[in-house]
Order: sequence, then C-alpha cells, then structure tokens
Amino acid sequence: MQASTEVSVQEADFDLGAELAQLSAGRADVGGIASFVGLVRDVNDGSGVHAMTLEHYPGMTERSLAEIVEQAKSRWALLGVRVIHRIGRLMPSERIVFVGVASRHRGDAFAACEFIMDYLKTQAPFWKREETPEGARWVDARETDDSAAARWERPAEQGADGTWDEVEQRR
Amino acid sequence: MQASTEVSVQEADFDLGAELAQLSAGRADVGGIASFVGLVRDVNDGSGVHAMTLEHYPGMTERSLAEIVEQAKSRWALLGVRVIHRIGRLMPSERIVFVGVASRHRGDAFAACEFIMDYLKTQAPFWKREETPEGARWVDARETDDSAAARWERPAEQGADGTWDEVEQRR
Amino acid sequence: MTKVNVLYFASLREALGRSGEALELPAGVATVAALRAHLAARGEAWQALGEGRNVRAALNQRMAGADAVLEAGDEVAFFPPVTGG
Amino acid sequence: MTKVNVLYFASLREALGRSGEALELPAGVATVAALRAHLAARGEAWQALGEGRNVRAALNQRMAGADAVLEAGDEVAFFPPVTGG
Repeated sequence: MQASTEVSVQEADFDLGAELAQLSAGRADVGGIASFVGLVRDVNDGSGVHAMTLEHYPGMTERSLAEIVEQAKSRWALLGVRVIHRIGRLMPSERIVFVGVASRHRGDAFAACEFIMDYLKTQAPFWKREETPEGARWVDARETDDSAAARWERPAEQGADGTWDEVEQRR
Repeated sequence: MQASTEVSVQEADFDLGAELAQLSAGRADVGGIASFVGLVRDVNDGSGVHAMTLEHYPGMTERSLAEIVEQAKSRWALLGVRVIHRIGRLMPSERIVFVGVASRHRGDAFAACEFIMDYLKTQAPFWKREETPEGARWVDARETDDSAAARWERPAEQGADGTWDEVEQRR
Repeated sequence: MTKVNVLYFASLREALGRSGEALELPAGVATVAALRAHLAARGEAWQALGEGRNVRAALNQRMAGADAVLEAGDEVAFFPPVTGG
Repeated sequence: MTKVNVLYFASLREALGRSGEALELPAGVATVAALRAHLAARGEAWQALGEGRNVRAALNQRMAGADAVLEAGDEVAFFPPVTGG
C-alpha cells in the first residue's frame, strides 16, 4: 500500500520535517525514526565545488531503490520507509538524498537506515558531476562505499547480485 | 561556542525540520546529517499506554548529556551535534528525544548518532512512568539497552565510568 | 562532621516517600556503599536500597561506584536504572 | 536476429558521444561480456569499454554480471560505478 510513495526521484527539494512527521502520522506504534540527509559539500577531493549535477538512469533508479527498500524490510521489522533522491543541478549545502526509517525499536531503525544508504551508494544508478575551478569532473566511486555495503552481506547472499567486478574477480 | 545550545532538556515540543536545518545552517562542509527521534508508543510490554511522565535529575541530566556529546566528538569527526530530551507528561506518538549529528561523512554521523542514543539510554538520569489501564508503573530498564551501550566500549575504557553494578560485579 | 545531601528519584523516591534529605554521616560511613547500607538499615521501605536491589548512585551528579568516597557537602543520589530516551 | 537496446551513462556517455543505440547482435555475441568486447573493438573512444576499465552493466534495469545472457528486446546499459547518495 505504501509502496507507491516510498521512493521518489525528483528535481525538487523536499520538506524534511514533513517527511519525518509522515513516517509516524496517524499511528502510535512507532518507537523511533532514524534518518539520514546527504548534502552537497563545497569541497571534495581537495577542490572547491560550486555546483553538482546528478545524472541517473530513469526507470532503473526507481526500481533499484524500491528493491533496496524491500531488502531492508525483509531484514528488519520496519513500520515505514521513505527514500528521496534528487537529480539535476544542485548547489553546495543543498540536500541530495533523504532516507527515513520508522520502527518499533531504535536498533532496527538505525540498521535499516544505514543499510539503505550503503546499498543506495553502490547499487542505485546515480552519477555525480562536479563543477570545480579546474573544470567539470565526474566523481570517482569510493572504495569505502563498497566496503560499507559489503559489511551487510550475509554468507548465503554473497555473489547473488553479481556485479561485473565481482564476476571478473571470480575468474 | 556551540556547547550552550547542543543539549536541551525541556517540556516543550520542538521543530524537527528546524533542528535538522540548524545543524548545517550557514556552512557547506557538512556532507551528511544522521538523526534519531524517539516517540511514545501506545503499547509497551503488552499493556496499553495512554500517557507517560518523564522524571529527571535536574543538573545531572544536562551534565551527563553534555558529557555523552563530548565523548562522541572525541571519537568521531563531527561538525555539529544537537540533543533534545523532553520531560513531563507526554501522550502516545509525541516526541521524547531527538539526536542529530552532522559530519563530513555519513559513517561518522551514523555511528555518533547511535552512540549518543545508546549512552543516553543507559547513562542519562531520566525515568519513565507509564499510565496503563492497570494503573501507573515505572518502566523497567532493558538489558538490551545495556548491551547496546556496551558494544561501544573500548578495552582501554572499560570500567572507567564504574557504575554501581559494574563495581559490584568486580567484587 | 560530614554533612551530605541525599536525593532519591523515580520508584525509589516513591517507595521512600521523599525526594531527599540532608544527612550527617555517622562515624564509619565514608563511601557510597556504606551510606547505602546505612540507609537500608533503617528498615521497612528503606530495604528498597538493600543489597541485591538494582540501585544506581551518583556522586555530585556523576555516576558513582560503590567505593566512591564521600566528603562534606557532597550531593549523593540513589535511583533505579535509567529509562529515558 | 537479436536486436537489443544499448544505453550509456555518465562519463561513458560523454566519452562515446552518445546516450545509446539500437544494435543487432552479431553472431556469437550472446552475453553482456561479449557485447562489451564487441563494442570495445570499435576502437578509439570505445576502448573506454575495454578490459581493465571499471565498467558496470545492467540488463533490463538490473545490475548484471558479465555472463548474463542477452535476448531479443533486452535493454543493456553500460556505466561507471555509481556515485549517488
């Protein structure tokens, strides 16, 4: 029932307070809401950043975010999840991404929120292009993001979603 | 400089969106803000809860919250921290506690936010009294909260803040 | 003469019917543990402070161990495990 | 005849100067890996798809391994590691 409004990919900014309130609106069984907001920084890898453009893969983006949310719901007891990811051109200090998770207990809310962020960072097809004084550049993927996502892998699942690199390593 | 507004113990509710916005206001070096909001549930330990009263230890409450925040800042690279804990009588679905942490990178923000919640749950002198159909009752401390806090202990620190129980166990 | 201020919170405050008291420490009562035993020995409701009861203590608004030494003017608080958040 | 739709994103789209193309798979090109090698063999800019380059693939909007088998009508996408969030 909630699936249609769980995930949004949009150019527009959003109202953080309203999004958080929505996660427990009209119910009193939510004990905690963990959330994360990602912002555009004005410095990255030693260069000033005066704007950033987010490209994405329409269709796959929404699908992959929905799948990440489903995975989180299958692993933790969640009462509500909301993911918003912006696209287009953004200025420093603007919001890029929001993940909010409601649960009875805080442990589940924290774990699921961090899990969704870690998977989103490595699985959802978004790409950042930064405008710096030295010109525009595509942001490089970080190994720390891969290792952050890898720590959620359970033995039975490893290799199940075989990305290209994993397959190459297995050769 | 920020210390005076980092921690609040108050009866009044607060504006979540404003508190989150404040954590990155006027700066563009914040990459992420992790936050947690704790809410009053209408059921606890199998009983309906129609209200809850939070008692605290004035003076020690603020001091212990400030110390927990200082510990977090000494362990992670944080750009801003905000802790609000309400006291007095609260109804189901009302907010009890807010912890927001701003950092350059999400890993630090998540870890510090969860650390502060776990320590707050076991170290800050607040006590909950629930009104249920069977009468009022003091909420029992949960062992899961103790173990959640214990996982942050580093070998060099163990026993340093010797609570009564720890001292008794050492005899 | 060692005078201290003792505070009780939550279920302990309720059980004892008071939120605190000024107290002159008897000879030989020099630690948090000794003070707790001294109070528990008052009997009846005070057994809520007895050995085996899950009671925490703070000395001058910091969590304190049983061996913490008391000095004149100290603020000592006894309370059940905290349940905030 | 196996026709697939190929998409390129981000730095790869820029390097190749196009965001996609409809493609008839030559005989013997039946997997994501084979398609990638076929495209890389076009030379020059297409070496951005060559072995050793950090390229990911999706098949019908799902992350796909090198061995994933292509069928008529499939949507295949090539792109650098994602950097959202």
